[in-house]
Amino acid sequence: MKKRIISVLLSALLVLGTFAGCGNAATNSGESSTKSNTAAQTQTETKTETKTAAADDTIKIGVSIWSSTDVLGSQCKMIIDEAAKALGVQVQYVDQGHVSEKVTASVEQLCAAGCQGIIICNSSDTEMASAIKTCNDNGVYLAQFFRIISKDNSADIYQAAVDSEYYVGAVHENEPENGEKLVNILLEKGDRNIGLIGWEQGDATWLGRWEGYKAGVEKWNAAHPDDQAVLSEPQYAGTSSEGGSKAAEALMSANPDLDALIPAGGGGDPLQGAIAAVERAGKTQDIDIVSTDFLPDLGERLANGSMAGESGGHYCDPLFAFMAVYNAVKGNYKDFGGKFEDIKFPYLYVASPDDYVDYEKYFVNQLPYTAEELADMAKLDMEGLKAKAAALSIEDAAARSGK
Amino acid sequence: MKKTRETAGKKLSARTKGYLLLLLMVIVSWGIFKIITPDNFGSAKNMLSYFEASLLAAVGAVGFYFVMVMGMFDFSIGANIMLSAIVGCVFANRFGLGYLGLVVGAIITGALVGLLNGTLYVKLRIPSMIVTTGLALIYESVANYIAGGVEQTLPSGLRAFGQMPGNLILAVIAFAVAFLLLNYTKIGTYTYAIGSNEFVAKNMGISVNKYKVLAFIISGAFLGVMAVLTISYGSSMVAVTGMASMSRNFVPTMGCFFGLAFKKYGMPIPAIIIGEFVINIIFFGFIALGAPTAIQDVITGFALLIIVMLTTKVAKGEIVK
Amino acid sequence: MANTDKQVTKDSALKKQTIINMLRSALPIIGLVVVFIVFNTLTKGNMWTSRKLILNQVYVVLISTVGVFFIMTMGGLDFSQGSIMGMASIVVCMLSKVNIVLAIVGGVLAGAAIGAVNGFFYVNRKIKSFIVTICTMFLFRGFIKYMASNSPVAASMKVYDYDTLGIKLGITLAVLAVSFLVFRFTKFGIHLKAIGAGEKATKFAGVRTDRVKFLIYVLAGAITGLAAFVNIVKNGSATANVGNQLETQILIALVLGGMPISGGAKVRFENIIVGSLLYIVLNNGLIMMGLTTQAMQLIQGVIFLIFVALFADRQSLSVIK
Amino acid sequence: MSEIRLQVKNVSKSFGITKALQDVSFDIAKGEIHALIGENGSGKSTLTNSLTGIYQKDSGQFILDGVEVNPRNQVEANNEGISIIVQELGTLDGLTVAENIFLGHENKFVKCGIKNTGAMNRKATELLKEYGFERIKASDMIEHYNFEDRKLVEIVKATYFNPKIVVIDETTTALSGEGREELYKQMKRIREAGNTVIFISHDLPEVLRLSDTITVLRDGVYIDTVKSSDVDEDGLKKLMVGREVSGEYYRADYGERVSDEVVMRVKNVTVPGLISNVSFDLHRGEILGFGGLSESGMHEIGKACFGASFDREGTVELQDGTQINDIPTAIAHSIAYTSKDRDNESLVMNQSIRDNICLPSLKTLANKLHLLRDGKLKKFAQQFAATMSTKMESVDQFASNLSGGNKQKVVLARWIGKDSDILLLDSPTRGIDVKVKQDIYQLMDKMRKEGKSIVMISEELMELIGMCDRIIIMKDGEINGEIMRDKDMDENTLIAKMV
Repeated sequence: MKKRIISVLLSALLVLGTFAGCGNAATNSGESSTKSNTAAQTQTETKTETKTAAADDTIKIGVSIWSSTDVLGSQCKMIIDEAAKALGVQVQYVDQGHVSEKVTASVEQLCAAGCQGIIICNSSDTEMASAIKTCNDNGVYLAQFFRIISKDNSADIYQAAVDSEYYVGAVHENEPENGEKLVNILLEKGDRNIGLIGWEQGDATWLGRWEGYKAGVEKWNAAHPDDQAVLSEPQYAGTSSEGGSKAAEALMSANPDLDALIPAGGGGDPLQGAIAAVERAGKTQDIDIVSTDFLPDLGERLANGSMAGESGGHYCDPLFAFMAVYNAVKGNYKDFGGKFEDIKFPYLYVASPDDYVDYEKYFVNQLPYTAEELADMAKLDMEGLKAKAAALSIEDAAARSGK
Repeated sequence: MKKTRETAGKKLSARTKGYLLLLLMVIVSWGIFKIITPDNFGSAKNMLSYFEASLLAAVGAVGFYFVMVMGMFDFSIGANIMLSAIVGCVFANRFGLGYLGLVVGAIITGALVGLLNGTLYVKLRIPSMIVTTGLALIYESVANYIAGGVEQTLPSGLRAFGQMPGNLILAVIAFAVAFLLLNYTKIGTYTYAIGSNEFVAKNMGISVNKYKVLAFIISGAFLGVMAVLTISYGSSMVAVTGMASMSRNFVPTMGCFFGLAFKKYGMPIPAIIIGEFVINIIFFGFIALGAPTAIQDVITGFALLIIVMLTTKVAKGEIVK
Repeated sequence: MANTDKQVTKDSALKKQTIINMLRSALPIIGLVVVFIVFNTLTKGNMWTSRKLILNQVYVVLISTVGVFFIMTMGGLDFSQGSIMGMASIVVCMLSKVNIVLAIVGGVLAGAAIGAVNGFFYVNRKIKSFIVTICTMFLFRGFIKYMASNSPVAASMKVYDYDTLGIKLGITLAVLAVSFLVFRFTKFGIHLKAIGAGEKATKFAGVRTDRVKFLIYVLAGAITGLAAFVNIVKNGSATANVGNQLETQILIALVLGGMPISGGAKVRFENIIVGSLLYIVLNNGLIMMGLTTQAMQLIQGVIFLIFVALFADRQSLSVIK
Repeated sequence: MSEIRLQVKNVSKSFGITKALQDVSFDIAKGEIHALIGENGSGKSTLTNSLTGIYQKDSGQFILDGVEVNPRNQVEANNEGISIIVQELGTLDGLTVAENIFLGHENKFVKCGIKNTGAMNRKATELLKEYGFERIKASDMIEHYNFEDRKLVEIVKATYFNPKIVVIDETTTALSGEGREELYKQMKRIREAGNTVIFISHDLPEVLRLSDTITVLRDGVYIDTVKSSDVDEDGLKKLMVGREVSGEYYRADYGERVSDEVVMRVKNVTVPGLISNVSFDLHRGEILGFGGLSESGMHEIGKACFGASFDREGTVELQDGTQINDIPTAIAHSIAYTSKDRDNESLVMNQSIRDNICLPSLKTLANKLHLLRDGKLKKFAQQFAATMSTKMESVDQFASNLSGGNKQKVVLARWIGKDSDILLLDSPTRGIDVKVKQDIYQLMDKMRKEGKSIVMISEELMELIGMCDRIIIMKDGEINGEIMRDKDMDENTLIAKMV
């Protein structure tokens, strides 16, 4: 009995001790991080004064990503690691699986781990409110990739981002546009019965693409009242291939004259599964598939017609967020207060085997940027960076490696 | 002795009753959707594809049943499937062992995982639920190291087990083996004996621990087969981390609940197979209706709860944990 | 004969065991301190200096662990915690647009309601608690996905005003203090332990065991519902997988804290605090070490198993399932 | 003296503090039915369980036909030619009748790993036919048969391979007339085959009728072995109890008037399948005994009066008119109950003695704010553990570490602490050594004098006769007679009503 009370007290003490600690930490925010992080120090003491440049090797940049181990995730990791190597900075990954509480926690974990900059792929805008707060408190620069805070849907958070001294900006694709493009590829091919396969309910990217698909179909229907196209209710496949397979089969059996499938994404596996299902059903020729995840054997698939088109290459997206944050930490980019850097990232579209040959050459077999190019990229100013991002295309990559 | 004659009489039909019950479930679930959406649901061809889809989980469930009957649990199912599938794929692809590599690799891996689960559980004397939770973490990361963050894709040449008749053959073999083990070997007898009363079983000279480990190995091997079917069906497998593999646990577990519920009818394995089938009928039915996937989960979960409820009779004063 | 067998071993080793037990009850705390010190040295004090950030992650887990702690004390299990958190979060978000107080109440009620569902099937229908809660987990996850299909359920911006240390810490400490008082200094605690240690005898000692069991599930739901508020205050919206795998985190946390899975007399309130802290410290520590995801998870799994192997209380379990 | 089959040599076995067997030695001959008798806790079952490998003896030897045997489990025992039919259920759910019969002996049906179920079922069916149990189907799940038939299956399981020794441990009490005759037939058959039956029973007439030789144990000590032809029941009784029934042991007084004040009135209580239409009154300061065979339903009476039995019909009413329908009400109105199944129903095994004693009294121990203080609980527990002179290290010790007697003391301490006025004691001295028994008897006497009322349910006629003001005999779930306290009452009058 006695030892029990003692142990209770012990642990209670421990908690209170730490709580007390953070109690005073709360009073002057960031005090905690300053010790660990010279770069942020000057910042936190006098918020407005721009920070002194930090030596590269002391720079540590955190990456909060849904998963650094799945297909898309590991590609992102690949290119970021490449850049980090080129610039000689440390990178720290945290997988948060797009679970809100884990997303916000990941920011805290990365700040705690002493990162001076963080790039994040969040799952819902609202998480950014807490993320930005944490970063402000700890004087850590923050940029989004694959995501952007919606200006109209969550205006206040957008404002918070704008006002923040530390929120750098967002690199993002124009998902609706992307969706629309893909749908159009199908419509052009004469498909009218389109099955839709999503991966995660409510995922921001997915919602964006879905919007695009719908818009595309609506426009078409408006334009061709006599020749209507229908888009199915989305089936959700999760991120597993058999999920994709099952969803595809379900759609096919539910709608016998289905002639197109859009496995919207989810890291490539659902697409794989969907294709497998279509092959099983022997409908390879009847059903066109478009998607936003690239396949290892896309070339042959485009040739044999099991794939109608692809948009992708977006695994380079985090690279630009990374560069932006890196420069912010270096002190090259300044005065983010009242600014919102919006870096648009173009999708690469592959609709024919020849397109794919190049894509494979410059985006699969090698990274689109060499170490030197990455180093140079780091020297660009914000506008330059934006331009660079916007410029990225198969041709661009080809040209560069050509020279 | 009139009483016993009655009970004996009642029981004679027990097995048949079980089958009738299952058949009823199939017909009802089929009927409902057939009525609502006659045109795009429930044709013989559809039913077959529903059944195919249900095979995967059924195979895993049948194996997992051995563990469940003994009253133990396993949270590493998902991780096991993932790991086995990836290893199998690596054997088939990288080492170019083809089908042999795929099947053997997966099954061996599965069995090894089972062995590890079982041994740690028996040796450390920690509840299986806990051990397997911890091990699931480890399996996931191991799988990831093997896969190297790249999805393991099965070339279309090696996907015979993803479609008729390959998947059916493999599944049927698996079911047959399970049936054999359960009804025609000591293992089956002892599995039930241990599940029923460990102490009496001990006194009968059954080395309880040995058979517990064995159950885990069997379960693991079957999950290996499930892995083969899964990757052949979906054609690729990615090594997720952060307990994401847990999401694969539910469906086979559901099948097992069916099995346990119908144990008293003396026909668990058919119950598992048909149970998974019914679940799939409902699933596809809802898609035919165009209902959002989420609602399907709700219905499935609910249906399962009801079925378990109806098949467990409330014994007064019984202690349930 | 089970008991008598145990008795023999017990009595002979009684002396030794009392010491071991004393040690065991202290071990988690020692473990926590050690791990904490280790990481601090490894990260050159980084961990201590950023304790605020680390603690910011502990609240939700800490609060919701309390409920599960009660459930496990009486030998039950609850895997629906994640879904409870999810549903409650959604309710909180919706109501927060009306009025914050209402939101808090709503969240708590929503949690309690789901708890009641669990309790009903578990207590009245005598279905094993883990079967019930696995089903409800799936069921309500479906609801959550449905609610969040077209966009995350966003809360009003007002909630962010409550994202202050005072409130989060306040709620957490309040929950801890109250539950500690109740568990440690009222008959409630003794009843729970007794149910865990021997339900039948407890019933015969005049405890309305069924009522208690039901109420505990409701309570656990309610507590998690409260945690949902803290969660939303921080995240501002509920996405499709809000609260995903909370149950696993809780389980791991409690086990790390030295909680005997079978509940009973050997549980200690500090299991909650120590466990949750240990869990969070471990996570952050490993991240600070700059390890890759796979490596982190591998280490986590191993440490988890080691801790379990050390703490697991094997005496009070006649049969380990 | 025919030749020796089994020699028991200096066998000892103890469970923790209690010495269940102390240096027991005796011989058992071939081709005889050898009865083993003694009061509960005298070590009969412990001995046979050690012989058949269910327990491991601490020391001593069993020598079977001149060879020492030391089986580690029943299967090994079977291979030695020893089998047992246990008191409680020995068949396993989830298995078929055949599987149960051959559990542990599958190998003779296994060819290259495959078990030939067909052959097994055929063999089992043959056996069942042979025994005349055709109605039991070998391929059926055992759950589908009732206790009676499952016992018959056990008989087959234990005897089909005609073992040298068959132990039959208190099986008869569980069986109806028909089943019992069946068993007797088998026993005789075994004897004819020149093998030996070790027969444990409380039913002395049965013992005298069937057995050739009788060995008496008392409190784990060997007393004597006699030819059943040379003794009568009284003789056996004396050997079993070991002393003339004396004042110090049971209560001394006779002819005391019991007050007419009724504290509990039980009206037409029926529990389906167990007891039917039982009615009686319990008076202030009375010790009311219930006797009968263990399956007579008497054990349910305690539960019924305590509000613990399920779908009970009829009423249990207290003086003040309160109806007792659930346990909490019962306890609230100061009714106490100690179960025959002490380890499961009376004590929370893996819980401290402290909590076990305090459990029902927590309400009164709590202060105005419903808060409890450890110190207070501890003091409370220690106080009443002391009044019962419980042997223990501290009240923080787990109940599971105590000997049977001390467990019972803790249970009683709990109810004394609650200061209950009506005590329902089911087999209060079951498996308890003489010393503790005496304490308990004296305690009961003391309580009686304090005007508390006691219902004592027991299978031990001697203690009923010794302690009760009134004894009600149960038979087949119904009251079959009532006997008032009387100096020269002997158990024959009771037994007459019991069987």
